Amino acid sequence: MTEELMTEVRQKTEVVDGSSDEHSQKSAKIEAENVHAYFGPVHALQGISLKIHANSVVAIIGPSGCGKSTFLRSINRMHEVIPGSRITGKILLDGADVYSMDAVFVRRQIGMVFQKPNPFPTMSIYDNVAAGLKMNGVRNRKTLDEIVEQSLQKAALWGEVKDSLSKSGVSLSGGQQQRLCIARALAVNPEVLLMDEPASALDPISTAKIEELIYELKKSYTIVIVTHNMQQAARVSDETAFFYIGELIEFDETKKIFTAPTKKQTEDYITGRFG
Amino acid sequence: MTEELMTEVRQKTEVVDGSSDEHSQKSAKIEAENVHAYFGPVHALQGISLKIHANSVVAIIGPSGCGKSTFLRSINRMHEVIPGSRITGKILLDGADVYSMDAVFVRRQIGMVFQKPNPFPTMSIYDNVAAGLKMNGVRNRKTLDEIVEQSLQKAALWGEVKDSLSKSGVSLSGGQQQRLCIARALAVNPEVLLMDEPASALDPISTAKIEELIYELKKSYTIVIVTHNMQQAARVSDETAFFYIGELIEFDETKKIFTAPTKKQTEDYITGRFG
Amino acid sequence: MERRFERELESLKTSLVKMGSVVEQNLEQAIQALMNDDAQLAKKVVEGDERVNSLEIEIDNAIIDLLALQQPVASDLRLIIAVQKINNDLERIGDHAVNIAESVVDLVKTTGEEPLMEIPKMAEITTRMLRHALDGFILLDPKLAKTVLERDDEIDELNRIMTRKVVELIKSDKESIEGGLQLIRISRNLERVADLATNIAEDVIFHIQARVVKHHAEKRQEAKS
Amino acid sequence: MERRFERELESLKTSLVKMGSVVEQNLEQAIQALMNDDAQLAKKVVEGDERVNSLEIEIDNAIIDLLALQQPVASDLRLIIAVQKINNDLERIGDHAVNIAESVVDLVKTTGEEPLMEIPKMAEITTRMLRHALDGFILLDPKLAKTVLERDDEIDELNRIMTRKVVELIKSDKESIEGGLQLIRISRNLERVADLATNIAEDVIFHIQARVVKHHAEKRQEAKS
Amino acid sequence: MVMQRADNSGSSLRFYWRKAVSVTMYVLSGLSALVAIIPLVLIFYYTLSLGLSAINVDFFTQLPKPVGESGGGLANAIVGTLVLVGLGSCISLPVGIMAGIYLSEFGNNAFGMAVRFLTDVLNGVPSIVTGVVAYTMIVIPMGHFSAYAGGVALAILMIPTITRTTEEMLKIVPQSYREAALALGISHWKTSLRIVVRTALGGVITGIMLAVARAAGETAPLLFTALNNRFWHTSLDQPIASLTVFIYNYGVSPFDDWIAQAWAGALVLMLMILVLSVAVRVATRSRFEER
Amino acid sequence: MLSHVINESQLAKASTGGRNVGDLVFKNLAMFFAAMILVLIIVMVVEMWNSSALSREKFGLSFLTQSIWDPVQEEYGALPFIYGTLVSSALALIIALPLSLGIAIFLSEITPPWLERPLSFFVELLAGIPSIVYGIWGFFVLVPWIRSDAEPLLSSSLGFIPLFRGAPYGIGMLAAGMILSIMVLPIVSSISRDVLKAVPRAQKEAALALGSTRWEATKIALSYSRSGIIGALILGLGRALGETMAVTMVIGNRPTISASLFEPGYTMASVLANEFTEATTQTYLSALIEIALVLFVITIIVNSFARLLVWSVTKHGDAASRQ
Ligand SMILES: Nc1ncnc2c1ncn2[C@@H]1O[C@H](COP(=O)(O)OP(=O)(O)OP(=O)(O)O)[C@@H](O)[C@H]1O
Ligand SMILES: Nc1ncnc2c1ncn2[C@@H]1O[C@H](COP(=O)(O)OP(=O)(O)OP(=O)(O)O)[C@@H](O)[C@H]1O
Ligand SMILES: [Mg+2]
Ligand SMILES: [Mg+2]
Ligand SMILES: O=P([O-])([O-])[O-]
Repeated sequence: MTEELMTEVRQKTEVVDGSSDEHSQKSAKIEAENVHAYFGPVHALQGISLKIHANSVVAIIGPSGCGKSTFLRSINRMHEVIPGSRITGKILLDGADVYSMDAVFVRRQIGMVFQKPNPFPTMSIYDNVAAGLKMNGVRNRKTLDEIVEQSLQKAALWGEVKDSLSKSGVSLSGGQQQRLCIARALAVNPEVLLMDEPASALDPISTAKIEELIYELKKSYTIVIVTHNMQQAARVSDETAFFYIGELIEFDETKKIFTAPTKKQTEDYITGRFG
Repeated sequence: MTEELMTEVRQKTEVVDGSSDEHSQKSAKIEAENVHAYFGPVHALQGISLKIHANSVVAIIGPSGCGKSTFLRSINRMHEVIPGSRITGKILLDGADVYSMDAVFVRRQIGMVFQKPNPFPTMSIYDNVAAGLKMNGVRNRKTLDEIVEQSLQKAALWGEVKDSLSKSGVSLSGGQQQRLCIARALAVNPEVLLMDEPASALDPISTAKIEELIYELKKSYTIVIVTHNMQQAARVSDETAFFYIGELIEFDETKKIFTAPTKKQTEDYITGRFG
Repeated sequence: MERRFERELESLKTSLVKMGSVVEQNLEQAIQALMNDDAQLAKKVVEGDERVNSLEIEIDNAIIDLLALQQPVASDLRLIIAVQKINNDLERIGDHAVNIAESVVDLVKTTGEEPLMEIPKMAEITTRMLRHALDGFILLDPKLAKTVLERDDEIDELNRIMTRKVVELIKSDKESIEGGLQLIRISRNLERVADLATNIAEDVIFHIQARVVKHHAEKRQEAKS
Repeated sequence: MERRFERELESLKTSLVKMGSVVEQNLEQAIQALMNDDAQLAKKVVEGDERVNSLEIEIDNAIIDLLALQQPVASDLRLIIAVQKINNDLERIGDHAVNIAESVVDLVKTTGEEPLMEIPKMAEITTRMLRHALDGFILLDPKLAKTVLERDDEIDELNRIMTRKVVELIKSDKESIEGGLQLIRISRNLERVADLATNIAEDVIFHIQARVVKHHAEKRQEAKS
Repeated sequence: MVMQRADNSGSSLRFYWRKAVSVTMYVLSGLSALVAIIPLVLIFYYTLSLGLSAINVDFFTQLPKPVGESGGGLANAIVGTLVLVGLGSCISLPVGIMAGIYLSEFGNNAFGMAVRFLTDVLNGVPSIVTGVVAYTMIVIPMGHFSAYAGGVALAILMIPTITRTTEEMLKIVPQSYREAALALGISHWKTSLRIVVRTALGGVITGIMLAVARAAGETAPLLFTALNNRFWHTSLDQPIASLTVFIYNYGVSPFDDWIAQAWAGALVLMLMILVLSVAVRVATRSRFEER
Repeated sequence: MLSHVINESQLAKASTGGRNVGDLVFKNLAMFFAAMILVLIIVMVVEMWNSSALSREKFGLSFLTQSIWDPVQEEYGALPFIYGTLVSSALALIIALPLSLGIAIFLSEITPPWLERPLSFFVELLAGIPSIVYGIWGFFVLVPWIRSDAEPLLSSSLGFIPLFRGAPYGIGMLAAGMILSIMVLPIVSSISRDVLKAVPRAQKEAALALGSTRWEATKIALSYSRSGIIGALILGLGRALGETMAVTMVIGNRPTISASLFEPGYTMASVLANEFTEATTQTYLSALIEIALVLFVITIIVNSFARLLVWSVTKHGDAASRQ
């Protein structure tokens, strides 16, 4: 784009590539420093460093198996849940290394939404949203009521379910279920929201709703979204990271990535000239 | 578009809407006449009439549950496989009503590819492709070899699997499996190919391959594809049908639908202003 | 919940309307400078073109971003294409306004006090055409846009008359040659502005009705078929 | 397996190259007609514009279809945008060729036998600029395109010289007024063609290097920062 | 074209043959269903028709009468069966469920594999062998038959069923629920118990019911552990009566009324198992299960 | 605002206080119970090994090859029991397999939904009938029928085969095989039905869409679910091998090996049931416990073999279940 734009971009985002180890002194909500992740012998992430700023939406794109999900899961320490997994490097949340905190604490700060909507099937809509709070000892009914309503409202679902809070979560449509899962994640009051292909199981109308929701949520949360759908990355994100075989190839303002990417591999991938 | 284009469109496709019962005398590969389909009490298709010309790709789009799959499955009589289903109206294949032929025979003429790749897991790649022929009593090894190779070649898979024909079909990647399923359908030499969201379970690279394949196959087959992905419909099809709650709202050249649809509902749907 | 894309489209339209009003203003000021022999104002117009150019780039970039990030189709796509073309045409109108303003500066420099002949009339019609074309865009009113198409011939005719009169003038008074050439230039520029206003009107109609009316495409296509 | 979209892009490029060569030919023929006082050839050029207009619409439609159906991004999108702009510019060059041809017809009609002064030189530079701009597109050669940008000032200067000379001429010979006006007109048209060739070169650079060089955007941005 | 040839070879004769095979095979499967169902219906029929006649109030309230006297009932055997199964459940439920949780949630290692394999082996061990084991482990050291020995024998039978069904049911719970819970900042053990086990509860209970039903119907392991008792038991370390042993003893006896009581016992046993499984299933059905 | 509903300190407490200890305790507790199963089996083997010492020392391997079982002479050979166990179980499977598959196909592919549910319920009910009930039913109903109808019919039509020769006793190997087959039928057929129903619709539809007949589509489904069906069969075999009471009541309980299925036989489980409480001498008891040990070992062998079999057919099947 224009030089003006490019200057802006340079000021706003540090274009950090995998190998560099310099970092600007600017604070970031999440900062990955030379993250390597393994599944037994599989070296799934090979030194990822990037910075994610508060209240921005970062999209992670890349071909299947390039490590998008692994990176996402290394942020809230869900990677270590998988047997045989290992991770090195640093992930900083507001400057503090998540790997030196308690994992449960980290996951309360960094919520997660999965590919397939997965409301707890034995719980009502209300209980699904309240689950995280209840299991951490919040019992006060009034407090719960308030948080449940607020979370559902933020997830743009309140209007649709407010009269059927005691119905099962799985009685909702796919798109509603996914918003329920978002509400569930919001209820424990995280600061960051990780989403692993949150709309890939949904029809276009529900997908549009989720995308719009992401745009709304960005006002209060920092969002990292993995998506297979390049158009989706283009539509929802402020910045886009392109991963390829465990490495971060390019990370830049989304506009830049989709109009004039710097790396040939990025260009080839987004224009469909890949593989 | 230009008037020129519009005139062309008018000449090439009959814009038939659900309620009209006039049909031009031009021959069509497949012709639906006032098709109604039911699942028990559910009236899933409410009088669909349209014509599909030979060697064209027709995309069917529409919101979830609008009857896209049902229409597709009524063409090769797979609708009746579902218990409690019922259908009225006519589906003509080359002018002959498929519902007055034997279903097994019809399905040989009209192949089908499903949403999730479903190779037979107990069979090798070779046997998967040969399955339809073997059932029909083709035993001659040489004939089988030839057809298997041809079909795999048409499905743009031969190069990737020719050295591992005896490996299991499910050992392939998702995208390869889907092309294997296409090869399997082609092996029995159908004239029409129905595809129900054939790429929705695949990553973008495999999806691009399938789309390209559809474009190639159109030279020898008539293809009807259901897709949730509007961009996909735009990319692959010659004509597009928009379904809504069991009715055909608009059916026209794809270019027309995506640049200047006639009906407000179509416009709203493809521009994402729906629901 | 209004969609983000729709908001972005709205803001694109707003930018174009702004661009339109800036260009319109520049044109009007150029004409006013001409009427009042106001070199000061004319210079202001010339300098104001910077603004028009940067607005054009801004809108162009916004369009590329929308195309790259939002995959518009149907009426959305037509709107964006129309905005792109109108944007381009407005920038050219801006250039013509600058040309007129430059002529004004030259005219003021030359001693002669030539009559403006048909120019006031042309200026009036042209500015009205531009305003109608832009209003057609804002109000999505194809009828308004169509009125623009009808007046183009009138301007062409006035331009021809102008040229003839200036030739007469120069023949009768050799000294008026510089001034006469400037008048012809101004007249030609106004004629071009009218053409561009016509283009804008055509793009508005394309956006609204999904028909290409440019180069009288319709008539030509009909003739062919 | 080459992708369908890539084939379509290729064919779009081919159409544009064709459009370019038709326009180039029209321009050259107009100039040739001027040199040889060939009213016949000039008329041919005027009629040939029909072809240019319909090619322009064709390419424009192809672009809208590509945008609507293929959701291009990055270099693909830049290519399409560049093609769209170049297409537009080529059509305008075509119009200027027509203008020149019309002037030729008028010149032939007028009795006088004016000297062409700087026009042959201008014509030569302008056609070379156009050819380089188009070659820059075909060969994806930004250097070639940049050479075009450099020559624009030269043409502007020649145009100024022309105007001055014609004014002198008319002052010395009142009867040469019609012919002189036509000469000015031709010169102005050539100057516009050079501007448009410059635009094309800018679009080529945009396509290749993803930078907007229009309105000397780079320099301006630098000055600002 | 090759394709053409292939098509022609699918002649109409071949086509009708395929249709005929299809119909024939389906008829055969229907017939086999019929053939298999006959003895099963007969069993029900006999149990009902022969057992019903011996069922009366006495049957449920009286002790068995000595040889030669008619009447009496199997009250002590009914209670005995409940006691034995209860004892077996008390031992097998905690072991089986916790072991099942271990195998499903943590058992992805060599130890887990070993436990899994041996649990399968234990599942296949004939019930008579568990009787033998309980005999050598408990009866011999204690010096006499006892309800405890019977309970242990039944528990050994129940453990593998409970363990493996618990494991399988927990494994069916999609990984995504565990991850969803963990990602909400819920600790591992709460996730296991309150999300995973809760979600699979229906299946786990079905497994328990299968085990209970099987234990209630077992005879062989009781023959030389709990033995039998014609009287009300006084303590759990004494021999105790059970329905199945009574049925065995009475069923092969030469006395008609004993035989009738055996059938009646069989009927009662079957009904108990039936009622138990239906009741538990209804009681534990998640209010959301019907979808 | 909500943000302080769960304040940091509360969180930290909930996490560091609750999690580490809770998770650790929970995991170790679960492991302890899992280990109990391991211990249980080891204890079982050790107990049986020790208690059978007398017999093992006295007879050695000949215990497995000797056919004489004479408590009076203190001569113990287990061969007739091993033979009886294996033959009766094999017979049961041979009869039950086709019938079970037939039922499973009938239930999963043919029956309309309204009929399928009650039929399935019925079959499941049968799986819950105590074996002793089968025993008395076999004794009172099946055996008389075999004596009066089945055996005469078989010997007159298939008498040229040694298997079907001899006097119609009713009681005997054939009765044992038949009652066992009836008993394993519900297990095998209900599991087979479940695995058939679990075959993805897409598999059957893929076949149908290729132009297969309904039976051909069913064959695809059968092939898809073969590992599950083998699993069901193994479960059935397990039940047949260890089945005690019903067999005891109909097999005749005579330790002989004869070619004819009409002759009485004896199984390992039956001899334990019949003679354990009567074992008067240490050697007698020890020999019986050694039979239990042998039965246990056979169980292990069958289980391992079954695993191998399932594993070998699911080399693709595993991939299939992943797809
Ligand atoms: N549980 C696992 N065990 C072993 N390897 C794994 C596991 N999960 C992922 N991998 C490997 O790690 C690499 C990265 O996987 P990851 O799931 O992060 O990819 P992805 O980019 O999210 O792909 P997709 O788009 O298919 O979700 C891949 O090569 C994959 O094979
Ligand atoms: N097996 C079934 N039994 C009852 N109703 C059904 C069944 N299958 C589909 N329907 C109903 O028929 C209607 C059309 O379904 P269909 O599957 O054709 O929709 P679709 O357009 O393909 O939707 P999707 O995009 O979700 O695949 C829906 O309302 C659906 O609920
Ligand atoms: Mg992933
Ligand atoms: Mg569908
Ligand atoms: O071994 P049984 O099932 O007959 O007790």
